[in-house]
Amino acid sequence: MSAPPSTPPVDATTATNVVDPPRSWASRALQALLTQRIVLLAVLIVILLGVMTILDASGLLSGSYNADYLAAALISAVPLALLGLAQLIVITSGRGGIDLSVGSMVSLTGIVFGYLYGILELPLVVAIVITVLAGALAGAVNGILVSYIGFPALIATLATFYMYRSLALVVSGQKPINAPAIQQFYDAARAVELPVIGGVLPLVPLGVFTFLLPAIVLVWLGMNKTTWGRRVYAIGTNDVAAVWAGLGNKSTRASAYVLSGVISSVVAIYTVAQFASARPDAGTSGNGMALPAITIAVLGGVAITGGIGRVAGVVLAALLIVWLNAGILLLVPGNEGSQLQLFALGAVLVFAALLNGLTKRKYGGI
Amino acid sequence: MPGTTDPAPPGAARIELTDIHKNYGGVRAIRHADLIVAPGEVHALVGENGAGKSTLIKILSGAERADGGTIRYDGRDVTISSTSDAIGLGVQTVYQEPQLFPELSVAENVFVGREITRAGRIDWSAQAEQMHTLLATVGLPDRVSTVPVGQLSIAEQQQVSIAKALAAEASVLILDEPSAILTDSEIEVLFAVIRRLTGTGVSVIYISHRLDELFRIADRVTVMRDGRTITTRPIAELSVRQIAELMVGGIVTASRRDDAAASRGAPVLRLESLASGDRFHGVDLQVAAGEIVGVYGLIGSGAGDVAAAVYGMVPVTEGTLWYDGGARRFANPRQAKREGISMLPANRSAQGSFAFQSIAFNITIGALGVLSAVRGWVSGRRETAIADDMIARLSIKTPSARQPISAMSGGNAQKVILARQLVQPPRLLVLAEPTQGVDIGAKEEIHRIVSGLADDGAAVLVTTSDLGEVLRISDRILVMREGRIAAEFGPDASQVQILAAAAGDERAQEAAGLAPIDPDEQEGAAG
Amino acid sequence: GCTSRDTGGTADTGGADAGGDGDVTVAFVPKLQGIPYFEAMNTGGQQAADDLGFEWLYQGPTTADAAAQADIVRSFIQQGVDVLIVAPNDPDSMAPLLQEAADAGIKVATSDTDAPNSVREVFVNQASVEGIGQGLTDALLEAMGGSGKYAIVSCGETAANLNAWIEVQEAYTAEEYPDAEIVDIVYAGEDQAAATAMATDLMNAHPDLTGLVGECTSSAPGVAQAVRDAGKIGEVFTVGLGTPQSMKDYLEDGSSSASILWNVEQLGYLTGWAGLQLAEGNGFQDTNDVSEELSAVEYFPDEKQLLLGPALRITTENVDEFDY
Amino acid sequence: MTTTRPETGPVVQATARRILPPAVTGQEWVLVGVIAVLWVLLGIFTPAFLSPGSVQPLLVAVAPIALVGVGMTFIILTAGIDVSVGGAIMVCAVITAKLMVGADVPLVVAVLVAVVTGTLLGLLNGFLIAYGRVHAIIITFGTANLFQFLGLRIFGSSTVNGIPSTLEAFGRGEAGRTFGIPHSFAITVVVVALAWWYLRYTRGGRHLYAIGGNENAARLAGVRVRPRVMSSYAITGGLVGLAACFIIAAGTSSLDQSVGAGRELAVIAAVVIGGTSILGGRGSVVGTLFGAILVQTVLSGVTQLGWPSQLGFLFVGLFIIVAVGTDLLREKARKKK
Ligand SMILES: Nc1ncnc2c1ncn2[C@@H]1O[C@H](COP(=O)(O)OP(=O)(O)OP(=O)(O)O)[C@@H](O)[C@H]1O
Ligand SMILES: Nc1ncnc2c1ncn2[C@@H]1O[C@H](COP(=O)(O)OP(=O)(O)OP(=O)(O)O)[C@@H](O)[C@H]1O
Ligand SMILES: [Mg+2]
Ligand SMILES: [Mg+2]
Repeated sequence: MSAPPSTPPVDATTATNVVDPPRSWASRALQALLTQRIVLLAVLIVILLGVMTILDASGLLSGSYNADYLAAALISAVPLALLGLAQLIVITSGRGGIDLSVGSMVSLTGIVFGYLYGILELPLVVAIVITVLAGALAGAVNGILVSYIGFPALIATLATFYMYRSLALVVSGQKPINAPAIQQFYDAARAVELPVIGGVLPLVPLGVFTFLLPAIVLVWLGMNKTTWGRRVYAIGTNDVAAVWAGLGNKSTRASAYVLSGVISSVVAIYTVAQFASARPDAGTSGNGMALPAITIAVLGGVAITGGIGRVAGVVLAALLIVWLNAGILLLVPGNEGSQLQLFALGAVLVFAALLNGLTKRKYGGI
Repeated sequence: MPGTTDPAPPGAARIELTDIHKNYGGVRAIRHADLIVAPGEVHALVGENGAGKSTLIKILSGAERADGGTIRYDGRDVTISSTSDAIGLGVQTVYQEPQLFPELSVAENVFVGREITRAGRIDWSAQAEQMHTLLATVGLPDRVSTVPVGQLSIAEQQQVSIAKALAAEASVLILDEPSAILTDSEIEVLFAVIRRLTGTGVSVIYISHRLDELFRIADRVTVMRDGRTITTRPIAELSVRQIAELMVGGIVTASRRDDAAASRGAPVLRLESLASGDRFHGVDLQVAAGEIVGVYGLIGSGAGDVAAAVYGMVPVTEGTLWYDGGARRFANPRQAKREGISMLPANRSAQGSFAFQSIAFNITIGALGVLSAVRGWVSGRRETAIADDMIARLSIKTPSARQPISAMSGGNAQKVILARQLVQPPRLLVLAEPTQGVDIGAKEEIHRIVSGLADDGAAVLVTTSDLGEVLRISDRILVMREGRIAAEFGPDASQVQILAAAAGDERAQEAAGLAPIDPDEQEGAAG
Repeated sequence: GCTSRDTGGTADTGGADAGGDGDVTVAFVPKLQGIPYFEAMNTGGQQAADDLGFEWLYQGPTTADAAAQADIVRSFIQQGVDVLIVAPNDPDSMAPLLQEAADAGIKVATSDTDAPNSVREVFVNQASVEGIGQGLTDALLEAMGGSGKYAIVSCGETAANLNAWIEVQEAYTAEEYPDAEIVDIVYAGEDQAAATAMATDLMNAHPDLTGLVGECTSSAPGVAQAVRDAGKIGEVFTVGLGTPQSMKDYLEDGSSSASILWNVEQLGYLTGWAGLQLAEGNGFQDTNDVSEELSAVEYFPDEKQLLLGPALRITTENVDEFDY
Repeated sequence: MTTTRPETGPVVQATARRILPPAVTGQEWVLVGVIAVLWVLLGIFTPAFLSPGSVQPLLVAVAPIALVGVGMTFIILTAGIDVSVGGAIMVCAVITAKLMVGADVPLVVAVLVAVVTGTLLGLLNGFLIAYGRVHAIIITFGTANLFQFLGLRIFGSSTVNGIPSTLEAFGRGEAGRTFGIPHSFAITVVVVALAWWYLRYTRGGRHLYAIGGNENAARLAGVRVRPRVMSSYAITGGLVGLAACFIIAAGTSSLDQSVGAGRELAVIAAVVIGGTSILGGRGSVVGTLFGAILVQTVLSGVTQLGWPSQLGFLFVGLFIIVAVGTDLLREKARKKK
């Protein structure tokens, strides 16, 4: 292993061992690209957009890869990014943090919402509040199991994944709830034209403004600007040291799972709006929502060992995957198109992880 | 194994490191190091915290790869690119941080990587037999061999690490600060082992900050400073003071705690027949505002547990803890902190540092209230101000408060964690082994800081297994043995008295006899 | 501006060349790709495209998942196809997307599974709900001798069409076969192994059970396999909605008495044909002459439904007529 | 211990015995107890739970999960995880099934092809994890998608129909049993026994525990960490191949692309219920076998009791919490002591 070639020899008489050699802009940019996931993801998104635009211009796509399409595709980025943020919080809280139950919580709280709003016809705000409380409760079960009783998170949330999924089907009598109120609720997710500047911008799904952006801002503030966020990073980095520092590990860790439940219930409400029905398998059909959310989180640079993770990384990862998937559908017709999406996700994940993993050592990262 | 069976010709070097250098990213851990170790010698390696000692021996043991330089073994050029290479050459290492497997038994730990097998199957009885002798050698009782290592104290773990290194036939044995967490009698056991090994031609590289002990064990000493080897000299040519001056590249001054400042205030902490399970019992002690009380005890004496109990980390089962005039029982550190108690934990890496977070994060995490201008919100401005202030006050060596703590040397990391306890000036400061593995200069600074706090009116309780330290900073000294307070002394107690109380009478005579510590030399080292 | 909403008109913004030289493009989105049922529909649709001269596009998700299906529908909207036909995994969730497509000037329709609350212009129905439910019940009870206990192994708990058929089976059994009884309905997902295991459990739970229904293409062979493994061929009879080639073995050894289905390739052909009619603005007649095999396809203007015909009973006699 | 040396004294003998954890862990006893209680209750409250016609299919269903669980236990012992086994099962199964339909291959060849395929996929995982310096869960999330893609491509948008009965020796039918014991389950028990012995009495086995306990320490002690880690994924891959054969044999004569879907969670559930610590360094393969039996018992029991099948997984979740919870409580009690 050799030193980075750009490091010039430094005067040997400096008082401290630590040197911060002046280096060219290009070599610093390269280092950032190779070691920082957020930079890598941003560059990948730019490359994706560039390549697809060129393919589009040369007529190789079956539809135009334009701003309108990208905006429309954001509708699938909303649940993905939101649940990715939920995973960010629980994974960062450490001690093997992970939440496999988010998809089941989406299903279960979606049914709760459907029942309250569609069947009982409660006012929207009341229905939302109770649904979010239900999500918090579902998350609190995970939080108590993990934080106060000491279950490994993977095990506790695997158990509640099974249980909530089952409960959602049982309480709904395995039928979607699609009362008229629910069907009209689609307006909460449909694409909108922004006032004033809207005419020149693509139609962005309303959910991006009503659900995703507020959630991004809140989670970012919480993780970076509050003492609670400090505690989350601290217990995730070193649980024992956090106890010695008097940080109240148990309540903080439990709160991470509660928040994950809350975010799941928000996704549930969004999903009800997007699909105009409350489905008992909304978060669990197909591969479910949990595994893609975890994938997005780790692609976004969240360290599975805890203590490291940034909101921007998760959001960029969700954008990259959603736009990549949308592009593939235009590029490759037929069944191969949706199959190739699997390949692309796997390849991007392995590539990004390997690249950063291997280069960190060269650049002396942690 | 090479080396032991085929000793090198007299005068030839067993190990010869030439022009080694090593960078960690932008950190130049080693700029230029030469080291020549002869067969059968005990070669001491000294230097301030962060001088590069651990890095140098990691290169020799294959745990890290050098960026440049050559390694010769018995006159041959060798490449050591993995720990297996080093082990193959007969280089055995006891690392600064014990490298063990918490879930596995002591016996398994000792034999991992060198299991004795018969017909593909591990020969457990053969290993058990060897364990018997190995444990005796390092002074651990036979029964621990079946105990999972995770359940042992950190000192016992260090002893297991040594046993592990001894289990293989070594030609070079590297000990990185083995004595930092050992008590004096355990050090004697270790020295006996070292003498026996060097007698058979094994070379020992010995790193320590306890300069005085080097004179009893080392043949030659190499001094490192700022990533360079400065000089190698026979130890007989040097005094503790001279070594210290070579290390820091200047004059060392230090003073004993100033007694004039000992204008005591009201008692802040009072323990009345405090007990915790079978850890300790019947402990009475009292700390007043402005007073530093030192508790000295060998490993297993319960001194550390008393400190942890005051901080709510160890449950109190009997007795009363009076704090601030009221009877309290803290269920966890959070409650203790609320009342103005801070504690520096004994195990820096496991209990203290948030490894990949910044220095600023590490300093401020214990006082989120101070960090917030608006309750619950982090103020970046305050964070920077607090961190920069602490970096200046404690002379922490770092280019910026944004560096991760994982990139710091042990001593500097220790200062960062001490700084955490001082952000909100505590009414009672509890320090467990505050200068373990800290170099002589930093140690002096830490002592000065602690004295200053006491002068400002804080009550300070220090538990330590460093005899020099307890003598130097305490206003009053308590000695613990077998979970009880065995004796109490004023600041003028002699080392022999304290050792006698700590070890019990007959062991004390032995220890005192075997350890002719020259108080003047000791004082000289400190200034 | 960043949008081409105002500049490019409606349907064929950017995607104008999707249809080739002025060809009509008909896109079909199945619930799930890779299963014989929908792949056979694809074959039929492609056949219609070749015969009638339009372009047939087919793309399905890799899991039977409403969200994944929605992505594909969105991509077809972006491609500006002329006609979009969907077999929705979740009818309600498809309705808003079909509205979006219609807003973009695309003709929309459903096939195989309806989205009744949507703006779809026609539903291509394979057989009436009654036809399938009664066909299954009749076929099974014929084998069971008109009486006895039977159980149903269904698939996705929320699949709308399966649940509708089950309702018919329940009502029809109670009405027509008073001596027969449905003892349990279980859900195995799209998982053959789970269907087999559950069928086995049902036989153990009800030792007097003499009939099993496999409600979808994965559980139909599953229940037959369970009977075969238990050595109860001739004691326990099974029917199901299985594709012919996957049922062939079981029909031959008697572990399955019959498979109720329809000609899936013809359903695909009809779907393609209906798409073309929509694109060209031709209305549907009460009976339509689609092709040689489909000479009198009924259209129900009230429900806006094309009906392929009565359900088909597949047995050893006719199984080899189908190559899927 | 049976082979103590003649010259060793009683003290050393006793020590040698206690250096290792007990041969059967507390968690295994708990599971045996819970399973026994369940079986007795189900035997009483259902008409035929304890009949061969019920127990045999149950054991056949347990076999592939427990078999892959053995490999997964190795992996989790090293503090790794493999969430790609579902995708790997799909690839192995479709390759083997297509091979059998196309050519009249003997049993041995089919098994060999499946095992080799699985081993290759496992080697890929192992290589990327051991040499790529990336956490196992990230790599295997990635390869899970890649394997699924590969499997779907090989399926080529259709099912594999008319699979011959080459593998029926592993099947659910009469040909799959000897003395009433399903072959696939018997093979699984043998594999579990071998793995138990390997983990307990060989260097390689103990090294897995060491790596999971403290990877860096293992490296410093001269354990060849990377090859060992890589081999644990390769072994899992091989077992996935064999399990794919069991799955084909126990399935119908056609194979569709849902094969293997969601199996990774079932396998991980079996391993963690069996008492293997997800953090590595502690665990046993025997527990994994019991964990798989427990899950299948619950699922089968719910259907046989005539309860709604949707409730099955509610109880699976509850039993995970009960089983792992007792383990936690015993651990806490031991620490207090
Ligand atoms: N893994 C690492 N990454 C970055 N920098 C490192 C790393 N390890 C050591 N360093 C830096 O290298 C220098 C030498 O550290 P080293 O641990 O060798 O010091 P030391 O002499 O052993 O100190 P101490 O007496 O405190 O143990 C220090 O500046 C330290 O911060
Ligand atoms: N478990 C928790 N979950 C969410 N928010 C919390 C939690 N604990 C505390 N907070 C928030 O953090 C803020 C600060 O809390 P707290 O009083 O516990 O810490 P502090 O005052 O900063 O530190 P100290 O423990 O030193 O007093 C509170 O306003 C509260 O809203
Ligand atoms: Mg060091
Ligand atoms: Mg507070």
